[in-house]
Amino acid sequence: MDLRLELSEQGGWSVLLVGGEVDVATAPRLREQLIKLVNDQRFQIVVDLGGVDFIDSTGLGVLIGALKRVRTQGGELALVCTERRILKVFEITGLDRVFRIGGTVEEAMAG
Amino acid sequence: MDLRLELSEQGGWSVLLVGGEVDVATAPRLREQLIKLVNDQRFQIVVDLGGVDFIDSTGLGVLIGALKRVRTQGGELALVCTERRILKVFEITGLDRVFRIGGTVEEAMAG
Amino acid sequence: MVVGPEAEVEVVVLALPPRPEVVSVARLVVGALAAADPSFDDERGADLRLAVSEACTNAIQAQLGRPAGPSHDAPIELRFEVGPGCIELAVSDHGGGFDPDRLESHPAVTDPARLEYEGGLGIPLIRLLADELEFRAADGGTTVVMTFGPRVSTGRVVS
Amino acid sequence: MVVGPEAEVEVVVLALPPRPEVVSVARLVVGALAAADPSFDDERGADLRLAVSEACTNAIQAQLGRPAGPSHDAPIELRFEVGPGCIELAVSDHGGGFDPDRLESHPAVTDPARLEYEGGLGIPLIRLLADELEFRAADGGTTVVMTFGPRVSTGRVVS
Ligand SMILES: Nc1ncnc2c1ncn2[C@@H]1O[C@H](COP(=O)(O)OP(=O)(O)O)[C@@H](O)[C@H]1O
Ligand SMILES: Nc1ncnc2c1ncn2[C@@H]1O[C@H](COP(=O)(O)OP(=O)(O)O)[C@@H](O)[C@H]1O
Repeated sequence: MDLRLELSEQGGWSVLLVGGEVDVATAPRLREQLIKLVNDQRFQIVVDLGGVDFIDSTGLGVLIGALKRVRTQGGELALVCTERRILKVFEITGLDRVFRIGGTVEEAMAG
Repeated sequence: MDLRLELSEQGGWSVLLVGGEVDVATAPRLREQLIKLVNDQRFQIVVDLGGVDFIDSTGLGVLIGALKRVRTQGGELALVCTERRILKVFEITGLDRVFRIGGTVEEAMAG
Repeated sequence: MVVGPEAEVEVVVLALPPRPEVVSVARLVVGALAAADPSFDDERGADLRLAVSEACTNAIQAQLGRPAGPSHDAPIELRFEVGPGCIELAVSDHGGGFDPDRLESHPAVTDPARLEYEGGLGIPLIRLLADELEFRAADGGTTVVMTFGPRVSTGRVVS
Repeated sequence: MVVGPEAEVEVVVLALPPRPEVVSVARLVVGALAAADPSFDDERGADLRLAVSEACTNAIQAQLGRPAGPSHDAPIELRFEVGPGCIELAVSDHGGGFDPDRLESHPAVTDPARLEYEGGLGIPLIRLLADELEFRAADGGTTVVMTFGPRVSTGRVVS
């Protein structure tokens, strides 16, 4: 379905802008992209959820897996999220205490 | 469902701005509003379809009925429509030759 | 959707109560199915939404015109067969049936006398939008079967 | 919708092929049904879309995990009962069933060891979002029945 991924570099971080819906149909593409970054030795990653209209547990699982991979390498995976509906999913699962979540890419990188 | 109606006056014409979807569920509200105008002796009507995302034959039927009513009174009912997808429905039914269709309210009134 | 590597024809079935308010749900579903097949562009998706809207409206109106009872209240059923580059759509009702070859004929739209009739545009629109159209008498009602390829031949108009 | 003057409870049924790509169609339908009932606000509509997404994902994954054959390919069925101020949603699969009381328990999300598990968040989310939840073993599979009122009690979090 509808998932958009846009990769850029900013201050030594890889910034992955995600748009559309992250569910069981689209999460594999997100997972692949994040695994590719780690394989390319990119361990400082911002996932910008700015364009995401919907995320469910399959999408959360992909982010958890990616966090695990970069942390193993001493890196970090931070999120950008401002949309209340998406933030709510992180809050009710408690994952807002696991991921660093900023309102902008700069905030996310600053930690 | 989702139908928005906004009535205003412009140069002696009643301008009805329509938004949302015009189908069997919502057309009755549009019909009522148009009948009310005629009952109020408003025989110069512009129906601005600017906010319409969808219209089907039920919606077209309501417009045909209203055209009939104002013409009977020597009045006119003109349409504003620029959205290609909505125009297409008028074109394939031949109703683009029955209704005066302008790109703006001014064009529709000017005839 | 439904047009993955392993996909042949996928079937989606939707049963709706015979109420005007649910026709928009039928449009949403057919719109999503068309959008998921890259061979259907936005315009063709709009054709499908219009055709399903017309067929459901007729089905619902036929049932609501019947006396209270099962054939008034029974769900109308939509069956979508989605294959690569083709969507077949069947709408079934319990509205008592009709003879599609004996529809009232109306004056041409440009004839002022046509303004007497608010109705009668639904089936002509379906005929125009679908590549194939069949009405099957079935079970105290009608099944309208419409087939859509990616593009309607251009230049057709309702006659 | 469905909450007209004469409306009691309306039933909408949707049968989908067990493919990840159709979960979005299920979300669309439940979103439209919720949006049509004024007692459900946007946020509650989002809850419903999330819950249906989780339930369909589980149903589809259970079936796709089975060997080729009817229980692999059979449609999953969604049944929406929409009444004033209440939506009951049942998702049925042929995925072989499971015991919801014996799910693997994971460390708390804040425990670094939790990062070993990408899964296990779906059912906790459904529990949180639905006002009532029941798993019924049925017919070589599972029917998950979720009931939603207009608002979930606030302040709940997945434990
Ligand atoms: N599914 C149906 N069951 C019974 N009668 C139908 C059905 N579909 C169409 N009809 C009949 O055919 C007529 C023409 O249909 P249509 O062209 O869609 O125009 P309209 O519905 O506006 O009258 C209807 O008025 C109705 O009498
Ligand atoms: N409908 C179902 N049929 C069979 N097993 C199921 C079903 N729903 C859930 N399960 C089982 O319960 C487990 C936990 O489900 P869930 O909390 O949604 O997390 P996840 O699906 O990510 O593992 C699943 O891994 C699966 O083994």
